[in-house]
Amino acid sequence: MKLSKSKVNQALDMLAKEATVLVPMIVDGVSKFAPWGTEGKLALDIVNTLLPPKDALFPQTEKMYKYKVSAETAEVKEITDSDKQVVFGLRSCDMHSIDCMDAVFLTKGYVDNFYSRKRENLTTIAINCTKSNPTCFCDSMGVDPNNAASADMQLIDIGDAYVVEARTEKGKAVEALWQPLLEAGEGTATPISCELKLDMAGLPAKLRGMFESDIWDDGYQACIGCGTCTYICPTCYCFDINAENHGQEGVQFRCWDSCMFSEYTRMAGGHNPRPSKKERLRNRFMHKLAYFDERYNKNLCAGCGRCVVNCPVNIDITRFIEKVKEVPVNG
Amino acid sequence: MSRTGVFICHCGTNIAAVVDIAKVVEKAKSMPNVVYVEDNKYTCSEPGQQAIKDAIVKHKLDRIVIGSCSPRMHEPTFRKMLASTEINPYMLEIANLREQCSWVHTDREKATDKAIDLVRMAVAKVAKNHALFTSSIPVTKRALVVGGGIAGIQAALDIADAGYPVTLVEREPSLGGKMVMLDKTFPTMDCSACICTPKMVDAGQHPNITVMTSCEVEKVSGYIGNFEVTIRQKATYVDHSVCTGCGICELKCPSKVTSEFEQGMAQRRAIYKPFPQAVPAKPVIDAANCRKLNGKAKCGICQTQCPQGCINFEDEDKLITNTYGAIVIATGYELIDWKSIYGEYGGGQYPDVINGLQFERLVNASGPTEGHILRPSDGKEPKSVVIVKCVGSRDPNKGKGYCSRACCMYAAKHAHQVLEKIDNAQCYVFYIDVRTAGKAYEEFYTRTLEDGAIYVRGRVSKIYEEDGKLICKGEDTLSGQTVSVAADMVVLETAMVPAAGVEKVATLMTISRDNDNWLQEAHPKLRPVETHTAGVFLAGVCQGPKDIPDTVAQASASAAKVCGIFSKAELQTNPMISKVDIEKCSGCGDCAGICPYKAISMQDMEFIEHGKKITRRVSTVNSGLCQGCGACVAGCRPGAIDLLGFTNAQILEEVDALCL
Amino acid sequence: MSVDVEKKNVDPNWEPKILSFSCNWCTYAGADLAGLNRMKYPENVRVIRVPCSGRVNPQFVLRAFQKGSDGVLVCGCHPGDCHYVTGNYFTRRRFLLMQRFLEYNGIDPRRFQARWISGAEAGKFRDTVTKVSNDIKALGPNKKFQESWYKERGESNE
Amino acid sequence: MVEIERECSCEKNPLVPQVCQIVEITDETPDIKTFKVKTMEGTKPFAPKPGQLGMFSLIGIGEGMFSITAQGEDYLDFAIKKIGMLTDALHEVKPGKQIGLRGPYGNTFPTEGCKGKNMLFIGGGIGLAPVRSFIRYAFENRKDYGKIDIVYGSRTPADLCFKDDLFKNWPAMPDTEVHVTVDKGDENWNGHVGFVPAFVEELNFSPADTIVVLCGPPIMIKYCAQSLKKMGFADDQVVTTLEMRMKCGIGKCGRCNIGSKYVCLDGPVFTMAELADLPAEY
Amino acid sequence: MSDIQQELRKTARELLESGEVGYIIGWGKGRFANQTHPIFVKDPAKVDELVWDDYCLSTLAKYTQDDKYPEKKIGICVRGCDSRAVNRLIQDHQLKREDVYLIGIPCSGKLDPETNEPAKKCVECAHRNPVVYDVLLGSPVEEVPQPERFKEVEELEAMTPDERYNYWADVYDKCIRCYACRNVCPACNCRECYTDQYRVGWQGKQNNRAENQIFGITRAYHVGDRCIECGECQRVCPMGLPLMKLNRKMLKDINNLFGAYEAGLDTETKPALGHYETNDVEEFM
Repeated sequence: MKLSKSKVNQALDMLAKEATVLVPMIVDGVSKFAPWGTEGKLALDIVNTLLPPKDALFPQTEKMYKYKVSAETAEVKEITDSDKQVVFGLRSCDMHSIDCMDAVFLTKGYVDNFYSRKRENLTTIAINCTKSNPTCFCDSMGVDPNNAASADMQLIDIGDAYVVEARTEKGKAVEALWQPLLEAGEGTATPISCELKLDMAGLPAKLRGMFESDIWDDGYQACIGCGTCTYICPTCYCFDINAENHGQEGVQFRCWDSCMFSEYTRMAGGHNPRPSKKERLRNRFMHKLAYFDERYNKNLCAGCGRCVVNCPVNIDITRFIEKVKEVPVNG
Repeated sequence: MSRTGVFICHCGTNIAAVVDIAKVVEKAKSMPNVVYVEDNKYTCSEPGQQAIKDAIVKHKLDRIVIGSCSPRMHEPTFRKMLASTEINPYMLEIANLREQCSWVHTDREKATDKAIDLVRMAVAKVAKNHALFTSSIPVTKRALVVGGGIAGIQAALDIADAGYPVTLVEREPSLGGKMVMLDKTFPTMDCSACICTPKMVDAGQHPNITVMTSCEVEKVSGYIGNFEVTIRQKATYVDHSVCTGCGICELKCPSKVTSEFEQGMAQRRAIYKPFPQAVPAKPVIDAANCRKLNGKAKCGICQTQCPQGCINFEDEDKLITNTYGAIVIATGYELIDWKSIYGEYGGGQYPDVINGLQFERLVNASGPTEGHILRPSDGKEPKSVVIVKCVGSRDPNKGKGYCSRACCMYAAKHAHQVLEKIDNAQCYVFYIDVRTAGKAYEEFYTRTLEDGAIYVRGRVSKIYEEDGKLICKGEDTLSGQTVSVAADMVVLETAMVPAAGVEKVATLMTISRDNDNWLQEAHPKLRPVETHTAGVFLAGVCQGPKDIPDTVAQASASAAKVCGIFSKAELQTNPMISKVDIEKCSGCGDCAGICPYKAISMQDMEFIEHGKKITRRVSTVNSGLCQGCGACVAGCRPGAIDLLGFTNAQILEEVDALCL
Repeated sequence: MSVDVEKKNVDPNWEPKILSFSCNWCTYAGADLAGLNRMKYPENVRVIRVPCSGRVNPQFVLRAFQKGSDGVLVCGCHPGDCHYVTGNYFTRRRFLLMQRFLEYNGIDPRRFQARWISGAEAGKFRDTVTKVSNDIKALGPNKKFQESWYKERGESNE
Repeated sequence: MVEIERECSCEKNPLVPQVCQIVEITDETPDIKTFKVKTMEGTKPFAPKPGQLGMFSLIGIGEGMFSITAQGEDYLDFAIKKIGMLTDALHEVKPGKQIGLRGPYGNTFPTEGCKGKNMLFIGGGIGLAPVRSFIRYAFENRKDYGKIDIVYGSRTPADLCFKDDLFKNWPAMPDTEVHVTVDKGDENWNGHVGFVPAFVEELNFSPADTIVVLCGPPIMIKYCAQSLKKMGFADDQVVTTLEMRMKCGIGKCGRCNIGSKYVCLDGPVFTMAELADLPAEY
Repeated sequence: MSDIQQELRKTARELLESGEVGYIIGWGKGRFANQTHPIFVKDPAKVDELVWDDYCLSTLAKYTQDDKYPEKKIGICVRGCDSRAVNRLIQDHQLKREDVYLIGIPCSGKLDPETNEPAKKCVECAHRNPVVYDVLLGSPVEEVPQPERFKEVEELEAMTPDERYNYWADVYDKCIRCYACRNVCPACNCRECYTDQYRVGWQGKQNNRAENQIFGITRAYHVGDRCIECGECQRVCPMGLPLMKLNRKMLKDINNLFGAYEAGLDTETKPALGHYETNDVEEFM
């Protein structure tokens, strides 16, 4: 079935009746996934937004539980509200980020209830890419720009309309909702691939052995230790837990944290296992390209290029990958 | 997680009358970390304090909040009480429920809410208090007394008699101040010179007292126990160590100058002793009027005449610096310049309208008229004398608002002297009230009435000259008629005002002044001779108008305070001072630039960072010099330096607690 | 700087919460003296005692607005009269800048005041407090800078 | 040679604490206290295995991950040393205080893997707390294990914790020897004086068929490992626990990673062999 | 442009070979033509990585803070803004003049890599020639006066408090608290920032409007009297927040209240909040 582009607004309005619909928009000059209806320009044409859709599932500040304390007693009340959400206009790299976060928050011994509640209430509608930015390298990282396999529904851009491919119950439900708008018709999009090609073969294993290599001794100095790369990266999921205290009551919340901050691993008493920028940058690249792969056998880098574009001193993971390639194997 | 005890005071009815104590107690029970709340009729009383001590033991408390009067009043009291328990005296916060709540509000419900807020703020702050400990600093057992009047002399004598060295600094060439100018003193009418000059001589000769006349305090730094004071010895052009005080130079000196001591009613020479019984009894040269020194002529007669050769025209000011443990300020007073204010009394154009001190000189045996009351205009004996009281005092719009306390009595004394010295004289005293609040004062006043002084209840509205007589028009409010008296002479009992130049002394000693420029005592009732600067005390009229008995009492009181400090080998410093966390300090030096006491210095220290030995510049605080103002703490961006007792965390807690 | 238009719909029995930092040697003493003389002023001001007005970090003022107070008053000794000699010279500079900076960020100038009140000026303390309370009562509750916890008084906050 | 089981279970939301109560506080040493914790209903909050951790939360102040040193029918024991903001506040708390508790977290000591082996427990200072959970388990199933040696050292006699276990209960156990040393003795201390690593070498244990459980400050672990190597112990015979900054406790927040391992999930118990091939970043 | 680049490489090679300098901080190329970022050249053979082109935007002085106790001098390329940053660090006692060798390069302004128009911070730059250097490559360029230094600030001041509040509220809503503005700023040189001190509790870690406002205003107040107007905070901000409008407001007030002031031109002029005059403006009577 087919959804013509002229009817997209209507389709979004229908969706917006029962759920908040997050669409790529340019709001105040910043491209992000904003609820449909905020004034700003719908931006389905840009490749990917500055701020990824990860805060739909993993908000920058998430309240976990409220508490009341007295000299003796204590009371805790979990915050469980989470409403239905739809993310429309996902790219494959953003869908890859959701896959990675699913692996982290839903598997390995514990399920993070805050995340799982939001995940069940989320419907993902992906759109394939028709062009790529010079900094996109998702296909080198195992992500197919033309098709987000794990999305609930995949829209394929065939010029004036989208071919609707519902894959899961949620996708089918949306398709049913859109029934009046859909027309018959098929079509395929010309597959595209990224200009920037990286050879990732065997890299995770090689990198795991390179902890002591001198590749790390250069290239870290320019980093200013800010959180930009980690906060706009779709797959970064590190968080800190803290309390907002008001006398005898308050809220325990978790919020994004960045391994690039200097006090991220500083322990009470001052000992810091990663004291300088060299160790922190090494840890970030190793986590993206090696550690995560060892644990969840998936690349933690979706190849979206956001960090390459937005790093104020362009610390560039793609040029690092090329440098790793040049290192002789036993290096 | 600490265990805080809250004690709310009724203060009799001062707090309880307006604030609903029960509600405050109820609300306090639910405040964070509070495990015990009690209210008490008089917390500062002995049983009140004992109740707190018992509660500390019974409920294993480790922090105390007291809702009572202002901390400025009883914080020291409650800290002393805690010193005798196992809680550190600084684990205490006081909520000001009286001066800033019950006394200033009327709406019971709102005042109670405010009281609850104030207690909540104190509970929040005390949670972050730390135990603080005083450290000790050495004491220089030498006192400085500024001002050589009776107050300064008495204080110096008492301290010296206690065995401590004293430096007595006097601006004028001789000790004595205003008292030595007087003739008789009330109420005993004993001659002022007879009781003042012996004390001046004692001071002059006391082995422990160094008298420094014609000197002024130039610079003061340091703190209690270690004041660094620089004194400027003004050039006197006479070498007092050689001079025998023979007086030949005074006779021979050609230039005549009006004598300040004689209140302008007599002359003195350029080289002079202010008055015969001066201590030190040696002359000084008044450079402004000495023909040689002010360049008008080549004179120098005194130098040639002086048998000892002590005149030296090249003398210059000398600066002498010394350390002192305590300072007593006794800069005294002067009379208000009535001429520029009260045009209605002739504004100074009638020579026979004089002020109290001028009358004292007239009636004084060593005065310009050897004790005979003669009119300054024509030297005749005045038959009718009018005395006008409260000239400049109790007159907020033209003069001063306050009452100068002593003038009622010395006005009666003047009337008594007029009636006694001038046979069948007439003496009228215009008064608003007669305040005789002293021992044997009332009897003295009734005796003056019996002598025949006529007291007229009313202010003199105008004085003008009419055919040789000074007509004083006024109103007798008791009879309601206007009154006019023709007088030969009028004595105005003018208001006392602080001595000129007291601002400089106050700023040097960093003590503040009240609205009328009198020096500000720490507490009008409880600490009248202390100031807010530890180690600086006040004596006499510089603290406010008073008569000689009160002045001498204050002088001895301040001497006792000084001896209190000197009796201890070391002094305990204020523990609420700044402290640097050298881990957070980046050595930028902003705090050192801000500190008014130069208590912060930047020093290089050795550190191990990432296994490498480095030296890094950090800020260090000298616990003796730091007075705990906290200006550096607000200037330190990362909060590396913090003020114990008022740390950033404590104040943030207070702000948060207030806004809940 | 233009001034906020008065909010008409301020409900009459709303009581503003005003925080005042008072220096221990002058203004706090003046406030005590006002108490000694039984002067009367509105109940809205809560005083935090600090050793010197120089101790007041402008960040405390920001904190007060963030945590829900409707007005802030910083008081100290008259310049030249400071018990710690130069404390209030720094206070003056800091709050000359912070006052303008708060206005620049949208706080109505009347919500933040600084005053020099000496230990003897009990009357001036009462008048300042009365004027600030009335000004802010007219301005209505402050919503700017406030953490949402205080906007909705706790229950639902974003 | 020993595979460490990795399984954790927690039905409720693992990040939200359950309100429990500190029922009893015993002073072990001047800076170590043992907190006995029960649920509000007086039952055991959860059933941890030896070596597992619990996230102890002083609600409103902060949370910290502490090892569960002992457990009984209806209680859990936490031995906590006073070293930071949270522990300072904890040491001022009085019995009856309600706190938040969540867990159990982390893996366990290889209780199954060590069955039939001789056990050498080495503890230093507060390091005895995690080891004690395994020691108590071993004594409850005494027959499953061979000879048990316990070596424990602390700075001064006053700093020896669990004194009644060390000098009364454990020596009385069959085929068990307890060796206690202090860095610096005092007048009424007649036991051994010296550092733990040297003491272990002195006692000269045979590596045959023995598993070593070693916990203590990092320098003690480093030198003990060297002594054990000298005495012929293989790396995978020595098991230790690691001390890292932990926030979530369930292997999600990324805070406690050493290489790809999360100390709170894959640890805190590691064999020396595993530690060797982890990046030297702890 | 290229002859300065040659001279820069020549000077760099001489300095490295003579051993006078441990390493040189300059600019090097990224993957794309418009990507230039700071590089650290230690090996004389690699001096050709140093470039001088239209996209050398980052200031380099703050990197000295990562190597505070160098064995040898550190070579730094300094334009106008970098040299003021060096003065800033020296005056804050975070850097010793003798620890750095300054290669002065007059700069006529750089291009914004995304729009290829002159970068905002260069258009507003009042000191294109380095104010302090050991060697100067090329001849000084002519300075461009900046009469409208505070125009943007005045536009905001003309609004009513509510309008201004809403303007800044939108700005702070966008902030994601990545702290890039703090980490790049030469005036932000504390060892441990107040935001990292949870024990004291100045700043929460939450990302909501109130916390962002506190951070924004506190940082502007902290650096206000020492800001050298290099514009880096605004450039590095991923959300494009107008941070210079905050700093310039502080500088405007300092100019009006305490006399004309530009930070970092020398190491003597004291920052406004570090000292006082007894006859300062009196508004609190």
